[in-house]
Amino acid sequence: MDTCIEKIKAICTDLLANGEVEKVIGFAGGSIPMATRPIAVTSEADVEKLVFNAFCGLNLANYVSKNNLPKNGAKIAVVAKGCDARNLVTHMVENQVPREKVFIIGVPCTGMVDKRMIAQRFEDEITQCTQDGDTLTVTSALQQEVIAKKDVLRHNCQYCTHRNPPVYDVMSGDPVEEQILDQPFPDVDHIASMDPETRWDHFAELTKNCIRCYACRNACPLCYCPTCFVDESSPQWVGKGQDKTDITTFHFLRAFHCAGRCTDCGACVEACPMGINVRDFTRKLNKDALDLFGWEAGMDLDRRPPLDVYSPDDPDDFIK
Amino acid sequence: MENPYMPYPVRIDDIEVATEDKSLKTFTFVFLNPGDEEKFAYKAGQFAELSIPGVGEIPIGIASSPVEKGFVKFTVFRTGVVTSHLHNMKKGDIMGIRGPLGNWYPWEKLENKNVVIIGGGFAFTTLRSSIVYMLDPANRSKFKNIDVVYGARSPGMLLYREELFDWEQRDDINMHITVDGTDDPDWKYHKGFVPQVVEQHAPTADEDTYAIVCGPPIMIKFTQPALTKLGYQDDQIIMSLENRMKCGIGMCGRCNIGKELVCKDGPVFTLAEINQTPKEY
Amino acid sequence: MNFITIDKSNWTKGIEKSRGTYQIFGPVEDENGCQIKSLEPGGQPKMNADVTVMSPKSVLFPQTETILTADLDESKEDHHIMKRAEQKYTPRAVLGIRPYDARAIQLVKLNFDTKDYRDPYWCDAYEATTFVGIGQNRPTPFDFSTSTGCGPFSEEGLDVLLADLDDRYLAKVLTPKGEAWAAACGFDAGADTKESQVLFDILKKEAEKNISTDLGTDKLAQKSILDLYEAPFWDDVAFSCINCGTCTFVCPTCWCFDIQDETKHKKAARFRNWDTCMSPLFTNHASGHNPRESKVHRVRQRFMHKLKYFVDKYDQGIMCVGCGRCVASCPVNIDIREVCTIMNNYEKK
Amino acid sequence: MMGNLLEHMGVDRDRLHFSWISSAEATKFVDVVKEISDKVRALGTTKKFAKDYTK
Repeated sequence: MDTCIEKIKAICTDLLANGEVEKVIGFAGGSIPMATRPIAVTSEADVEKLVFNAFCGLNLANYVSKNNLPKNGAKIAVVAKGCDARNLVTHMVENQVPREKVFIIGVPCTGMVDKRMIAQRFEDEITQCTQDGDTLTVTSALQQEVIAKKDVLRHNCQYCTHRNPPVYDVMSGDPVEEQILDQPFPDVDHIASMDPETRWDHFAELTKNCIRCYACRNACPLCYCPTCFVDESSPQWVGKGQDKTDITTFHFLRAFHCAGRCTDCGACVEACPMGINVRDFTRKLNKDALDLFGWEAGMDLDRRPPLDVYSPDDPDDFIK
Repeated sequence: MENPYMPYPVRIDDIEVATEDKSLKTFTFVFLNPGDEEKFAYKAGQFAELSIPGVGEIPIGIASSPVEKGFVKFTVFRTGVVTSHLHNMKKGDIMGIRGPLGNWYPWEKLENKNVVIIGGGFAFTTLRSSIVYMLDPANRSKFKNIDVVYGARSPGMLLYREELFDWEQRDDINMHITVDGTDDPDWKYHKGFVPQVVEQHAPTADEDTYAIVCGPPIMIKFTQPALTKLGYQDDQIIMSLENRMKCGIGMCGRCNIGKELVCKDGPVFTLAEINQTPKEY
Repeated sequence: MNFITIDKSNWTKGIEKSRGTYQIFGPVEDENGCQIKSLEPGGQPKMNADVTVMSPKSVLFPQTETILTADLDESKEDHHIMKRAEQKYTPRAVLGIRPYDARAIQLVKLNFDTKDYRDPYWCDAYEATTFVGIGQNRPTPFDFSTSTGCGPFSEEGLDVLLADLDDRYLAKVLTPKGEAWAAACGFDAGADTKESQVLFDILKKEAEKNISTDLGTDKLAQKSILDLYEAPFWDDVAFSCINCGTCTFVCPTCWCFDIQDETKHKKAARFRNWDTCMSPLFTNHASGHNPRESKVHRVRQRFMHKLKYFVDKYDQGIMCVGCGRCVASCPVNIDIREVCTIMNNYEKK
Repeated sequence: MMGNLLEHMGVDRDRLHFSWISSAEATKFVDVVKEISDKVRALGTTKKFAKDYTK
């Protein structure tokens, strides 16, 4: 993965030089330790700004929508991990973006790291972080640690089974080996094993610090509705204050709107300033999509999503 | 200092459908507490928040005039949640009014001047307030010539029709009423858009003439060049702006154009002032 | 002005004693980082806490606050007449806040306490509150408060400034409110004024050395609003923005709010919530027209407000105290330090 | 899936009901509504997803 960046830069330079793409959406280095910043590169000179490392945790499919496609014949290129590519496919399956407008630069991904997990190992604020292959060297005023990337992988990356983009125009490296998991959803199973009251309390505790900044929604490539249900005033579906019922309603409905569409890319959790694992909601839906329909989102341009089509053998035991 | 979020309780005293398509209604309110009317002392050009408990508030220009006592009047276009609710309310219902808010047309500066009032559609409310104020016997002598250009889509969409036709009969005000179009063979007034009527009939500018403009963005856009052609300087063109507002007292932060808050520093600005700010309205 | 020595072994006892008079707020740590919270008896502020994710502005300006209520039951005498919601404004003390957060409250005061209007909710809470800050011997890497008119030992807006001297606090009591708080805690061991001030000066100098960011803001005031507004850099600044409200919600100086009504059965409540200029809804007209319809408009509004409109309007510097919270929390790493530098150095061609 | 998620969040499954009723099946509609209201009434008041205005 770490040699990918040179290949990515070479691909981008070519694409921009021959005019095949109008811009490349990728990651640039951040202004603080462990940060990256989505960037649109439009000139060959700016290609040097691109980086790819263990901190590219947002989903760049979020920067491609039907409103920002080039008007002429040109395309947009996107540097895409497995999950970014799956969300681009989801955009295409949902008729948001035509396949021919997007050039997918696939990146075989070995996972992104959880910054909070790293920060927790430190007494004070981190001042520097460098990555060398699978090892991170993290420094603060009081301590320095060398950390293996695999020990601080984000939860969604630990349980990722599609590290290689299923659809791409060019790959920037050799595919990595996909993980085979005995238990793909242990977190969901754990919550399911609780009694109903404990489950309710779990979700109440989970969302208690929510400030309704909507970073989870806005970081999500699935949330492209022109007016979100929380912003609708007529009818007003949900109150706008900090009442816990309104907060729960927001999280429940936001998650449900992602049913059968979520790729578990983790951008929502990455974006949350309050460290809320909102994936506790969406993971349940992902598990059901897999168990009930054998479906994983964004894998195939030609298959319709299960909640999009009726099939006589759809499970229907819930209808009474 | 009083709680600026606290509305004065009022009773709806009268509701009048103002236009033929019923999208506008004029509400007359009476203060429940007699002392509140005095506290609500306002000048033509100001606005207030109409406040319906449990529904919300909307900023609306005051259509009654400071010289009219015993009531306040607002003409409201049905568009959002609060205005729709208000349109369904009935005489006798209790609600609130918070204000008066914002600045007003610069009446001190306009003394001994010619005043040209230009309005379009349902943005005629504070202009009505201004005309009634200027025509009041106690005030008429403070102003020189008064011209009014007012246009609407059709005759039935003109606000305050009876008053308009009364003013038309007077010799101390020059009315130029216009409609975009009409089938009425008896229509005695102008046909055509406001900017054209301004260009043809409004007085040319001299240093003693000021124009007050209030209307939809498209009308404002085309009226400006017409006025410029007639010789008006940017500081002789006075405009009233609208933006989304909540508090009305300059605190909630959303209605700014540059560093000016439309609710508190405005809504009345000269074109010269607006030219110094980002046009975020 | 006087100095008091507080032995740390007496600290907890003093705080508990002050509960007779004060409701206590302070930083506490949970799995999501540090937050300023109301502390129940026995709960102690974590005085050496990391910078809190959210600022203490919520003590005076809760994210959701009921302002007015009304009864809609027409059989009642006063139906549909709004009344001020009942709140308690008994004394409260906020302990362990950072000096820049106290300056932030002074900047927010410019908005809520004006010559024309006084926001009674904010002002009443402000008057009831005593601010006990703690000097930062070791400012965080994100701290650029020395560039924003304060610093790690700034006194502005504080009633008491504490210096952490390992086994004890040296307290500089700055106001009568601060004196009352110290008395309520029973902290009365006076310290030599001259010596103490020297010590404070040394600590301040040492702490300020640790702040490496020197942000230029000197040229913002002389630029024209329209030049900055029309500058070509905004598209690049805004590209990565996802228009969440994080930066504005974590900001100690962002004061914008929304007013909403709700009803249940025959009761109506009007309350206000924090709002954010990042949301398209913030300026959307009922007609559907939106003067700030694109994210570039909204990102520009945020920075223009903080770094230009505020500067021009109040002549108190920028509307930023250099806490670095927005820098640390922004999901896409938009950095106000960079934007400020771009604006400060911008020359129209 | 919605039902499953609600149940996963700790909401009682008996409070959520799905039926397929044609606009012509008035009797079925009445029966179903009656059945659900009886069932929910038996479960008692819930505090989940219910706003508390007493504060």
